[in-house]
Amino acid sequence: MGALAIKNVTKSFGDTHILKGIDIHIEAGEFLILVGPSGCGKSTLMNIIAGLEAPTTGEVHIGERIVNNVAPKDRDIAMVFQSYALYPTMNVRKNIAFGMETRGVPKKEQDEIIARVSKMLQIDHLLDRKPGQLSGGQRQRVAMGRALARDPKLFLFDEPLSNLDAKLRVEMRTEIKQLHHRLKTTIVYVTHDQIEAMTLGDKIAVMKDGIIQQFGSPEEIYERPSNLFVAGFIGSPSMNFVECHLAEQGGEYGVSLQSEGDARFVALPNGARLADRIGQKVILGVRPEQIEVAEEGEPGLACKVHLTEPTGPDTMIFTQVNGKEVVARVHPRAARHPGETMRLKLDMGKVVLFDPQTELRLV
Amino acid sequence: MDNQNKLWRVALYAVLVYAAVYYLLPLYIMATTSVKSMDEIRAGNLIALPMSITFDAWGKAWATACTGVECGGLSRYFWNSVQMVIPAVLISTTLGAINGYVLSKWRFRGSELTFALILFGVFIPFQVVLLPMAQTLGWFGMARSVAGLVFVHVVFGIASTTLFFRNYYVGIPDELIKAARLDGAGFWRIFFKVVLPMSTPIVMVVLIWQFTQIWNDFLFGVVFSSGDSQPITVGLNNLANTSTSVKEYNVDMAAAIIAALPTIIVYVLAGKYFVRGLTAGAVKG
Amino acid sequence: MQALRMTLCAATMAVAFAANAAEVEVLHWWTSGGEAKAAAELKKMLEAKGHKWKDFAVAGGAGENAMTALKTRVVSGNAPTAAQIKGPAIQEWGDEGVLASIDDVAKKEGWDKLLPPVVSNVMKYKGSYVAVPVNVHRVNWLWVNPELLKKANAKVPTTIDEFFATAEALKKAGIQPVAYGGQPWQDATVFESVVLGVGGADFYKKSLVQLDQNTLKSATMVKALETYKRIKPYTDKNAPGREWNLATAMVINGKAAMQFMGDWAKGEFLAAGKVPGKDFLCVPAPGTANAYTFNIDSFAMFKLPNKDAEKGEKDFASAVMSPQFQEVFNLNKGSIPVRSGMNMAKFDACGQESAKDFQATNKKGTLQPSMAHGMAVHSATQGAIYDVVSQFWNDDKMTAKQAADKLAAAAKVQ
Amino acid sequence: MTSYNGPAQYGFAERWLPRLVLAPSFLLTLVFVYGFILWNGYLSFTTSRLLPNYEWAGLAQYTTLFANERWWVAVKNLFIFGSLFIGGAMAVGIFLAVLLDQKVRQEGALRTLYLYPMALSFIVTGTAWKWMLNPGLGLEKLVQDWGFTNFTFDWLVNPDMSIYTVVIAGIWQSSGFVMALFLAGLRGIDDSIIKAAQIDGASLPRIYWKIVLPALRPVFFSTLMILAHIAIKSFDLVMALTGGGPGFSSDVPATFMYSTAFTRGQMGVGAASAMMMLMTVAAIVVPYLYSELRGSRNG
Repeated sequence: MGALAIKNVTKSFGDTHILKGIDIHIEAGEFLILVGPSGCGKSTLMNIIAGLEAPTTGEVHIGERIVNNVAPKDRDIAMVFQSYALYPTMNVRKNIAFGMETRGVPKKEQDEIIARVSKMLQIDHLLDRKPGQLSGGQRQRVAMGRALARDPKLFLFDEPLSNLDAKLRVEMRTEIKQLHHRLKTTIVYVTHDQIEAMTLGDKIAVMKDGIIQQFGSPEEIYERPSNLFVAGFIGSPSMNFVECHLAEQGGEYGVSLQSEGDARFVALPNGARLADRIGQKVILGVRPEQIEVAEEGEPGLACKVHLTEPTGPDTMIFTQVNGKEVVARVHPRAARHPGETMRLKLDMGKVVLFDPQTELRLV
Repeated sequence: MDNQNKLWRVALYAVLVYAAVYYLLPLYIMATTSVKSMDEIRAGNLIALPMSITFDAWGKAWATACTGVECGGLSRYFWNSVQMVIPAVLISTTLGAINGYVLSKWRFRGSELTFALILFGVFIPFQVVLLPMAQTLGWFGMARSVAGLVFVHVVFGIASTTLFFRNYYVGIPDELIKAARLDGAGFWRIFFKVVLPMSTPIVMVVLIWQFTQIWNDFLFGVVFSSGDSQPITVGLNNLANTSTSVKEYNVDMAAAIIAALPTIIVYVLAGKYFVRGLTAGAVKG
Repeated sequence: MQALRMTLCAATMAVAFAANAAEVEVLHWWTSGGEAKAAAELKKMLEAKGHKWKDFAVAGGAGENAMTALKTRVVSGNAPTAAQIKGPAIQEWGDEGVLASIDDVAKKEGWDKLLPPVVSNVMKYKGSYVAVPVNVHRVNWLWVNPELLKKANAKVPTTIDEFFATAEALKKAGIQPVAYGGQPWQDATVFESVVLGVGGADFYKKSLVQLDQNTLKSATMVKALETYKRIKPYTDKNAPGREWNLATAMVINGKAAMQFMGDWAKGEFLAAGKVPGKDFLCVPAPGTANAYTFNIDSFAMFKLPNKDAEKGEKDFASAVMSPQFQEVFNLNKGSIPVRSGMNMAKFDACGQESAKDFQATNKKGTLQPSMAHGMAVHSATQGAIYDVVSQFWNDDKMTAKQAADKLAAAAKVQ
Repeated sequence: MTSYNGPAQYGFAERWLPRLVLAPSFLLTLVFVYGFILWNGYLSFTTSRLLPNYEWAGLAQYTTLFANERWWVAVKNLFIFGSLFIGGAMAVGIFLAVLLDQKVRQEGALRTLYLYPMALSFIVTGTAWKWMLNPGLGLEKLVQDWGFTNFTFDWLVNPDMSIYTVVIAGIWQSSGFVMALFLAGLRGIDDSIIKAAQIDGASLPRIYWKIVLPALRPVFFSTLMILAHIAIKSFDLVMALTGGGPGFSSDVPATFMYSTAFTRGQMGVGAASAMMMLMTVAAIVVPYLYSELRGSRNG
């Protein structure tokens, strides 16, 4: 059974087109991430799902129903806002109870739900405080508690972690994931942070300019990005893009790479599929961890190290290939110092190629 | 450094106190004159302290001075003003709050234009509306009644109250309203349960503002009221103004202070809320 | 909203109720001191006749606020029974078609015989009485502090020349000769007394009443303006904006010797415990002993919705004209009764002289309406003349000739 | 369908309630502000004198108005008064706000003192002001009594200067309010900005002038609008203080309109002058409203 379906939704203000035909479908219990840079339309889409804004055209289905003409309160959804949107004049208990009061939930039931939710989120000692007296993380929990008390068919999270500091953000991320596992609810989660997207989502919709660039599982999106934008947006550090020409050498199809002082031809597995593009320019996308240190005797490209960035478990090596800066993620012990040379090889089974004109992935 | 700092503080306080004197001087003159005797006023320096203090003028201004064929002092007018000010302030503030709420949180197509149109009303010179208003009140049968006066003050108070509230409510995050809507609350429930409890600072500002405006109004008061419903400014004017008879300045001044007392008290007691309310966002945009 | 609707409802009821009661609502600006007491007499008399007096007092700016209030009330269809309107303004209101005739009262009581034609003409609109006069103020008085004059060895002036001689003598003796209040209406008050003194009653009539262009631009008018301006050096520089009664207080307290002002100034002297003829003198303004500029307060009657109210209106008119009221009121206000044949025994010397001169000048034809007090010309013209006179007084660069031309231009303002 | 930038609304209540709730105020404004402006505009083309009439007079009233010297004095005075009053009240208000922002003891009391003139009508304080400014009674006499016999302060009675006394009294009344507005603004400014500038070695006046006050631009503009509308509407200030005098040297359009329309029986001219005033107001306010409108569309 589909939990949420969005069919050809558009949104425009006069000549400004915010959303240009969005199609999304997720199943019950799935965790959908809407990710993209600011201004991509993800928050508008979220508001349309919530019913806080109306789509210009298209349909929104929640469960079995078309909800275009259903008020937010009747859509059986709950939402956690970036600013938490806690009612400043009410204490935590009242904040959580407000929606239940509005819906006429009996007092006794309210108390039970508040007790259960606050215990789950470890905010039971804060129930009599006002939002102003809470820390950012506590407010975040209260906002979630308010949503949980609703027990809705669909949870909406609008950048819920972006106002927290880095450490708290990681903690809360884990908690949200655990909560999802435990409650098996359907969640739509908006973020501009691709790490959150990768760690939390069952399905990710990468958006830009009001269009879904790619919709799929985190693995699909990471490994087979559909275009240059998605490839560059997902992953940290970003994917390296190297311009090169497709060529044939000794019956193998591949590209030639030049570093400062070295050059070699590398073959592409399944390169034969690109036979009709021989001689044309392509963009080679390779993630930093797909660049490895060549073992003794293995073929490798001798690259000059410009800069190193140790992160602890790995060290980032900055070098240059085909005139472009390239980052490689290597084991700290394998790293050389700036000015020295390292022999690097690409994991050609995982690299992706893009058409420079259409920016779409070739294979 | 320390000495220089001290000097700077002394200069600072000197300027502040000097300014305070400038602001207080008219009130000082009014207060001292009101407790002088007429002989002393005729003879002496206006700025000088009174040689002997008498409160006769106060009693006269309140209870026995003539303001027409009646000689009952200002007391009657005072209560007229109270009767007029309270409903006028409450109604205009309520309307302003609701308008501000709609114009900031429930925008619809044309709501911005509506706001601009209402706002322009702040700037209309009131002399322009006297006659058409009189005619309209006549049609409604509200001419020369307290209700008519209340109505006029409400109509021409809406613009500023709406502006105050709207600018304050713009500062309330829209997400709060969204959250409340998702919680199932409707237009009124959001207003009363979420927005209004957050409005204390601006409500104070608007109440104080409207109270002073309406209490001090003379033009509407003199034109839209008649004998037994005239507000205190008209009473004061009648008491202090005379074309061809003897002036009693001490009584005039006592009457002026009596007329001003409620607003002064409001400012002294609630002035900090006024500044606090302005701080809380009334001055934005 | 609910509250508003309720007050609305209550208001309609209140108005409906008020209309059933026979009440007399009178707009006036006698709100304080002796004036208020005088007005209270009227109230008493009407209540004795079984009417309810509804006070509609609006003070300030010589009736400016009252006129505003009156206009809005007439526009709103709620005219008062009567309003304090005087002079040509009565004709203006008559033109608007809102005044009511009280001819039957006037005929019954024989007003035509009781009032001099100069007065009754003003009270009539198209031949019908629409207003009732209350009193007569004489405007062309000069108030004198005799003690100061004695100190300076100067005599009480009767002509313009004597006036300046006296002023000069006072100045030499270190005494401020003239107490002056620099407000437009006071400027005009002094100015018209000077015009009367310089040009005489006929000239006054031609220039300031009939607004004859040639007369206004004539050499006599230039001379009158020059004479007026000659007074300025004998005033103090604090004069602008000063209330008339503060100027009077200067004469009372011996800070200045003389003041041009109407007979209401007497009230100030009396209030300060001064005795006329001894502590202060009232003499006609220099050169005007044989003329009289009058300022008559009157009530114009408005058209009313029902018979009850009309009855009240007529009783009101009758009461105002009654000898009893005329005496009490004018004793309180410092003016004299407008009705002829009154016993003046209770009045003081100034009042008695005023009454005598009123009758005498009436016979001579030198009884003239005061321009400065809205008895002679329309309010718009009057305002324009005020502007010129005040500007001339205050602007030392303007010549008398220029001022005369401006006066002529102002006279065209309708 | 063009969409508006507002929340989606569902059902009769959400869709119509906001409009319905706003409707009374909107209608009142439409009738009692715009209707009356139109009425007044019509009146300015009629022969109305003592009371309104509806006999067409074309532009005659405007011709009369423009030929009237007093009107031009009033217009000139409005410009003098407007610029000095706005500038003065702004300067005094900002100055006091900055001083009060220096962690002053008794700040609350001082603030109330500076603010209280706002609470008083000039109907109430007019006489006291007249006395203070009167050379023979007030300041001049006081200072001369102290022995400075050469001291003169006769602006109230000097036709060339009288409008400036109105400015002084106007500043007295409004500067406290400006102070409150700016103090509110100053309190909203992040302390760390000032600290950062102090570390950079900037002097306190320089910090305020270069950093803090520019940050208060929005306050500046709303204060400007408030003061401008006080200036244009100023009526009882002038009435109580100078009555437009000496002569008509301190007349302003509001007093001019009042006296022509109500005292002198030239209602048509009064209406014409009111229309001129309204156009002035519109010329100032409409651009402001326009920017306000655009601003809130983005907000």
